[in-house]
Amino acid sequence: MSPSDSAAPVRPPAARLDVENLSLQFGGVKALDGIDLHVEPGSITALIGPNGAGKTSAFNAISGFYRPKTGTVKLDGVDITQVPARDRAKLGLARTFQNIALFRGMTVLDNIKLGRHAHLTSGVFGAFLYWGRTRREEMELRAEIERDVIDFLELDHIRNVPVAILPYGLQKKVELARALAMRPRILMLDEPVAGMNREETEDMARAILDVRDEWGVTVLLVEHDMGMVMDISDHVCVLNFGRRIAAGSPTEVRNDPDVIKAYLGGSGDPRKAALDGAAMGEVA
Amino acid sequence: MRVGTAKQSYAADEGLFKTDTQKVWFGLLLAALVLFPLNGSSYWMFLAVLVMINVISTTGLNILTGYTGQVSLGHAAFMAVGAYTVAFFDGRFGTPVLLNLVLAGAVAAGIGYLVGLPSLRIKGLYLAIATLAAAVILGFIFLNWTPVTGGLRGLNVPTATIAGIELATPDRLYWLVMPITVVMVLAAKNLFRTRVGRAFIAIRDRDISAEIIGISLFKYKLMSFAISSFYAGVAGGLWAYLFRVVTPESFPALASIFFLAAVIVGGAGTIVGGIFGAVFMTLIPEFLKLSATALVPWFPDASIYLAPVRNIIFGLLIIGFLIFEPMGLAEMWRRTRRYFALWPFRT
Amino acid sequence: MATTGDLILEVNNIEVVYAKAIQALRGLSLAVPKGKIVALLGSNGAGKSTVLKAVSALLPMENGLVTEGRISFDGETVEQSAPHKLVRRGLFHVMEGRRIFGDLTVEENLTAATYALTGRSGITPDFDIVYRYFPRLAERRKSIAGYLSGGEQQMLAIGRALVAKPRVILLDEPSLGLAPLLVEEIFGIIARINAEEGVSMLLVEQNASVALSIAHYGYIMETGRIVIDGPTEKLVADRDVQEFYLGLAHKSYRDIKHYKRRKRWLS
Amino acid sequence: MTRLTRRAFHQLGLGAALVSTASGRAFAQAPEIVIGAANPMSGVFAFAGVEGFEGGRDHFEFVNRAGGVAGRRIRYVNEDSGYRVDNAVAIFTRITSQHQTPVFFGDSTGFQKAINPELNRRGTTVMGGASFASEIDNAQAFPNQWIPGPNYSDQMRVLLRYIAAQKKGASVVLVHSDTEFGRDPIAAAEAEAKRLELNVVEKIVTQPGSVDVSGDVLKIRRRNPDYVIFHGYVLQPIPEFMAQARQAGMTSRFMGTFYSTDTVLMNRAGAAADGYMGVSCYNFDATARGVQVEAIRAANVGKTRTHAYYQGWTNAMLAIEVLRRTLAANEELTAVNMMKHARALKNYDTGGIFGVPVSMVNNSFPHGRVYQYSAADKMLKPASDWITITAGA
Amino acid sequence: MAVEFIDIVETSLAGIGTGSLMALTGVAFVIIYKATKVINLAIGEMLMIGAFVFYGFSAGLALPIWASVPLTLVVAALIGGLIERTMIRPLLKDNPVSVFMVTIGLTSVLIGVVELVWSAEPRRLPEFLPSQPVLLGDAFIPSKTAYSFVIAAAAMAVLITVFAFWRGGIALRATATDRAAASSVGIDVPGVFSFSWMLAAVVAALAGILVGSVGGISSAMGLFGLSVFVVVIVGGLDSILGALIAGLFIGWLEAMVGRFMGGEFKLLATFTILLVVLVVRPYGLFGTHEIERL
Repeated sequence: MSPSDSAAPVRPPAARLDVENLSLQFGGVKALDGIDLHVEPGSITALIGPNGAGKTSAFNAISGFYRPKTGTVKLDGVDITQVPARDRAKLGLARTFQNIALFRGMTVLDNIKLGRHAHLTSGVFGAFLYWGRTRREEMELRAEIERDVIDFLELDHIRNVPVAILPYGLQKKVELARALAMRPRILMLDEPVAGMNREETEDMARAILDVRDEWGVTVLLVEHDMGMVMDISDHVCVLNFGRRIAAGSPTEVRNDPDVIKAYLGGSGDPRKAALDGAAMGEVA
Repeated sequence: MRVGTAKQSYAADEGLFKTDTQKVWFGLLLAALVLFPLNGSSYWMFLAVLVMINVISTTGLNILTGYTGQVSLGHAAFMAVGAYTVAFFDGRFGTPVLLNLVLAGAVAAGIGYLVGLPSLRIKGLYLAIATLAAAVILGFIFLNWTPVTGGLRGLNVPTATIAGIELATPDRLYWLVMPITVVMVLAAKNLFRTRVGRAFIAIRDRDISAEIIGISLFKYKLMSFAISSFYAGVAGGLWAYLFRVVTPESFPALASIFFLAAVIVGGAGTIVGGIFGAVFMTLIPEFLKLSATALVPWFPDASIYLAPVRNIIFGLLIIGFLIFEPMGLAEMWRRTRRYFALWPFRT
Repeated sequence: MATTGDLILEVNNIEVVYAKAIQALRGLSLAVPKGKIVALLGSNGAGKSTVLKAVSALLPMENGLVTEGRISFDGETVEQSAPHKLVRRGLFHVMEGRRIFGDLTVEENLTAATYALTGRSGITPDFDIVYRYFPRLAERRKSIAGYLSGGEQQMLAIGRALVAKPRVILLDEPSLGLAPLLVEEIFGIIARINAEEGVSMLLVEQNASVALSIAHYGYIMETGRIVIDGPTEKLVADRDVQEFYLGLAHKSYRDIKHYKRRKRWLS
Repeated sequence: MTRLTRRAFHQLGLGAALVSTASGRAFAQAPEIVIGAANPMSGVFAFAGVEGFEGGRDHFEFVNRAGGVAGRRIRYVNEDSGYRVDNAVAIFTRITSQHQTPVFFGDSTGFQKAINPELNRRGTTVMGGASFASEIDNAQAFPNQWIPGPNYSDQMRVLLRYIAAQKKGASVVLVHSDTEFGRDPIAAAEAEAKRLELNVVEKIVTQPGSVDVSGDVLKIRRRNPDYVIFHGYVLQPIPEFMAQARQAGMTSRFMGTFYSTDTVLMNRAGAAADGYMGVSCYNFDATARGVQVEAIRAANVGKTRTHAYYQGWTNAMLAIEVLRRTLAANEELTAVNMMKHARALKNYDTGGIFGVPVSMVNNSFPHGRVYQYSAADKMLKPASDWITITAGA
Repeated sequence: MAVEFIDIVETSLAGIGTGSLMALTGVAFVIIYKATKVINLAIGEMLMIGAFVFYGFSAGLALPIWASVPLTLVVAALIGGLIERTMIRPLLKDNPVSVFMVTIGLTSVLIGVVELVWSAEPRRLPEFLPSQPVLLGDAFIPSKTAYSFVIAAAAMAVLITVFAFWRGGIALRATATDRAAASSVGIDVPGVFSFSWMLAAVVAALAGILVGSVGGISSAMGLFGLSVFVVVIVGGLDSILGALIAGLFIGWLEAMVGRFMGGEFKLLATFTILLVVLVVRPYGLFGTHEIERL
């Protein structure tokens, strides 16, 4: 028997996310300043912006790690702003991290299993005995993960390897796998291709598209790689200095003058400007 | 790399022992445990019982510190709670031994749960110090709650009696302690095959992302404290049956450090490491003492001068392991096994 | 590009491994000629900062190790050197994220940098040069550095380098988190320092356009190795560079083909 | 580099293991009598443990030189307990499992209480010990143990009776440590003081390991009691306490029980300890006569020995006496037989160790005498006659 | 029993005297923590070994005080450097719990060394402080308490002045803030580590001499470190000012509790305070609150 011969994965419906007027402060410094963001069910939406623009802060506020100063986060129209981070997982909100947040001491398989933690029910006494319901539950979990996640993302050859010794690209993929094991309705990916070469990036881009298509999940991602973002997203939102400066289809955003300015800085030549300034300084 | 033992089902891959070799080894170990009393020396039996009590307690601390990443400097105080519980119930009401041991674990677990509460706000070494403070406060209670704890005089513990058989000597107590130890160690091993154990490790490795994937830090940190204290409580209860007297001075602060050292020397975060650590740390002072005795014919005062040397060696062992073998004896054992697995073809 | 004698810094085919397991650089080489600014560009996580840490010997502090290759500063190898000794020899690393001492005042930060002058006779600490390039720091010399704005902190980080009178400065992402105008100002000053003080620079940047605007020569790296290099003019004209690093069009990721899935067995 | 040092580290471990396994060989079994002991050779009580061990050792050498007991030599097997109960239990178990051990010397109240059920169960070993705990002085609960002197409560009674004889209605402060040892005789002392119409004006409890006494001196300075009695210390804070009390203008006399009165330590303290009074059952009088005291002097030329040494010697002497009487009666060396002879010790002449003939009452020998330390002569000088505590008197 | 005002004053002064020694030892602890982020559980034993070394010079070799004290401090510095070099530095990159455990092992080693060389017997240091009691108005202060307070206060004043004005103080603070950045500006970070351990050992040894002169010395005197531990947690692990204030406070508290409730409540009181502070302000009263970020 082959592990992948079973029924199709359980597919919860894709979720809609609405963020309104989100603000966040760190000791007086405004990290986010009234962000609006609307993510359609089943879309791939990208959040982009230069370093320090507030993308990750927005992510953390949406996933419940930071408590926003103002604003609301709604999942399918339900206000979840006050819901603690760990309970958002149960609602179908899964995410990955910019600096990989896997459990380094555990194997790939255990990491992925952990994604399903909130959906399991067995308690501590069952765990000691490893009998009856606990045993059944663990077996089902294993079968399901093998079928839906490990096969899907082609991680079978490394399932028993401790994550700490995997290369960066694979770690990113394991983190995606863990997020998928959470049976997400909306998947939030924080810089999924950072540090990857072209080939690895292609692989990940493909995986993200497949996840959306086959799992029917809404995807929200933060990414630096403009090329990839513009290619695979349906909708792009641009942040700069904690504010939203543009939103729309990739083509619209690409041609937005504010976006070009934010990314490319001024149009002048700093060296020339500086040397001129110096010369003027000497005169003055 | 081991040449593949291909498995036919996930159940086999999720098994307690993943290979036949492991099963054989476990069988041999059980046989050794059953046959051990044939050695006939009550001294060795005493040591064996003490070692196994320490194995239970160290495994408990390993669950908390090695697997969940919460350092505790108060572990011995939970053992004391267990010991007092047994002394109180057996001495006062004459309740059955196994019930007393379960009560010992349960009371210790309850108190462990309370002591774990600060872990929700404080972390790492600050938490370690909070547990130290808790241990000091528990010590004060042992000393002053005279109606229950017997105050400074402590409590005497009746002989453990099961089905009319008095387990008065280590030789007999062995048959109570050994099965309990085996069961509790296997239970701990099972724990880490399930979601509960995985949640513990997740909290150790990265508590923030554990929270994000839906693990309640509140619930699992406290659960880890409670389980760890349960083990300590049962170990303390058995300790009470072995020594038959419990006083406020039975479990000094130093004993907590002993268990922490056992976890580290054995290898934190592996069940086998906890066992190695407990065995090693319990036997090392005995071996050193034997060494000192052996030197007496040449140095009549050896026992005087080697006493401080024992302290020094004890400390150097902790330091040495941390510097040179931070993964502990468990890692040395793994290397040895790998070496012999490949033996004729060395790499 | 230049003969060895003209090179202040030479990185030859190095490999870097973190935590004994994760390979970060694979056979990377680059060179910095005396008196020039060399830009090292690449995406997040490509290993740019690792190159700088390898050069300044700060890698071991992050559990990294140069396993292969050779790095020489002014003709002498740096691998066995302690980082503070390198600084005292004139190689100064302005680290990513500025890394100023937040509890210390501006002046104390500069004083800390005078340790770079230890063992170099005849050089007296000169804070005025810092205040000349960054007059704003002069006004705030008694302020606690942690309360400075991001731009001022970056100025202070570069100011510390000035106090150290280095022969080469490694600059890691000086534009990080700064407003475009400020980026321009700071890069302008960097260019001035290079021109007036004759300090060579190895500049790591994500913001390719601003980096290439002041650099003389550029390298572009991906996952631990150099993929393209050349004088700035050549790079800016390069189609690939335009495509990938300056944000212009390229082949779509949507068109990547699926690999066929196989059935798999437990191992 | 790391690999090399790691190897060295492993070799170190291997070496230690080899040394260990080479040891533990039992020596040829002669018709010896083995007497076991757990003494604290390290830790806070090492000062007493080492002395106690040497006292026992010297006595057995003395006996062996004279041909042993009924022709059988004594073999004394001692191990360091570190003053820890579990260590001591392990030592007891090992020594008794390797040798037939009719007599074993315990190191502490904790251990002697812990091992008591086992002693009673076995009925093969009797125990003398370093503990003077009042609780152990109970022939019903501790039928197989003896105390080589008066228990702590009786020591207090000796001091209080001396005080009552010196000054009627004197005011007394009790200072004791917060340990089982320290709290042992306090209730009995208060009762005795009441009976003697002495006035206990303050009780001070100190933390074990606490070294700063200035607060405690302040506490009693204004009361300026006639007597201050220390109990439960290994001397450490006492000279300092006295020095500070003198500076503070107090005129009290300072006293202490057995372990709080140690000649060697007081010699080290010097002038600060001058005038300190302590109770002891042993005869430190340099002119004392008797076989045993003379043997002690012969074994320790030029050395000053302490209470603990005398206690070790006395335990050994009592053990030998009990063994001799049991063997002489041609009885088996069981606990019952041995204790029968022990309890038969009435008006026993201790060869000068005690100044008076002693009798075993319950498990102890309730005789004592107050000594005063003279810093000039570096010795304890008798300050009272021998006082015997009899029930109710 | 009526509590007299003078009683409270005297007890407070005595407590502050002891507290100054806790504060001094706390400062030694903080110096190590600031520079190397190591929680040194062996601080009490470092104090002990300092006291014994002083005993060795002053009583063993019968050297005069003016020679014994500097010699002790020099030896203490060497010991501190040796500990840092051989036991701490190899582990600095590892997780802080390992280093913490090393200091526990160190505790055992130091006690063993002292017992090996000097045996476990308690001893008294030669008298070197004036024995005239000090009277503050009506309040009586034991002479050793008074003089050790003065010496401890002077030592702390010197330390604080040095850290404020000497360039090395800046190096230490810079290293404390950011090791890599300190290294990058040319500060010899390993050198700073060694120096901080040596300095801490010197300060601890000075405290040891004072503590020993008040209450005698023994291999168990490291227990003093337990109270110091409470002091630094309450004050904040990285705050010298915190150690100062918390030291005086804990010393005062212990004295008051000992005087008016009984000695058995001292540890209970301090550890309860410790627990409360840990839960309410986990980083101590004056410690730096490190913001945790993703």
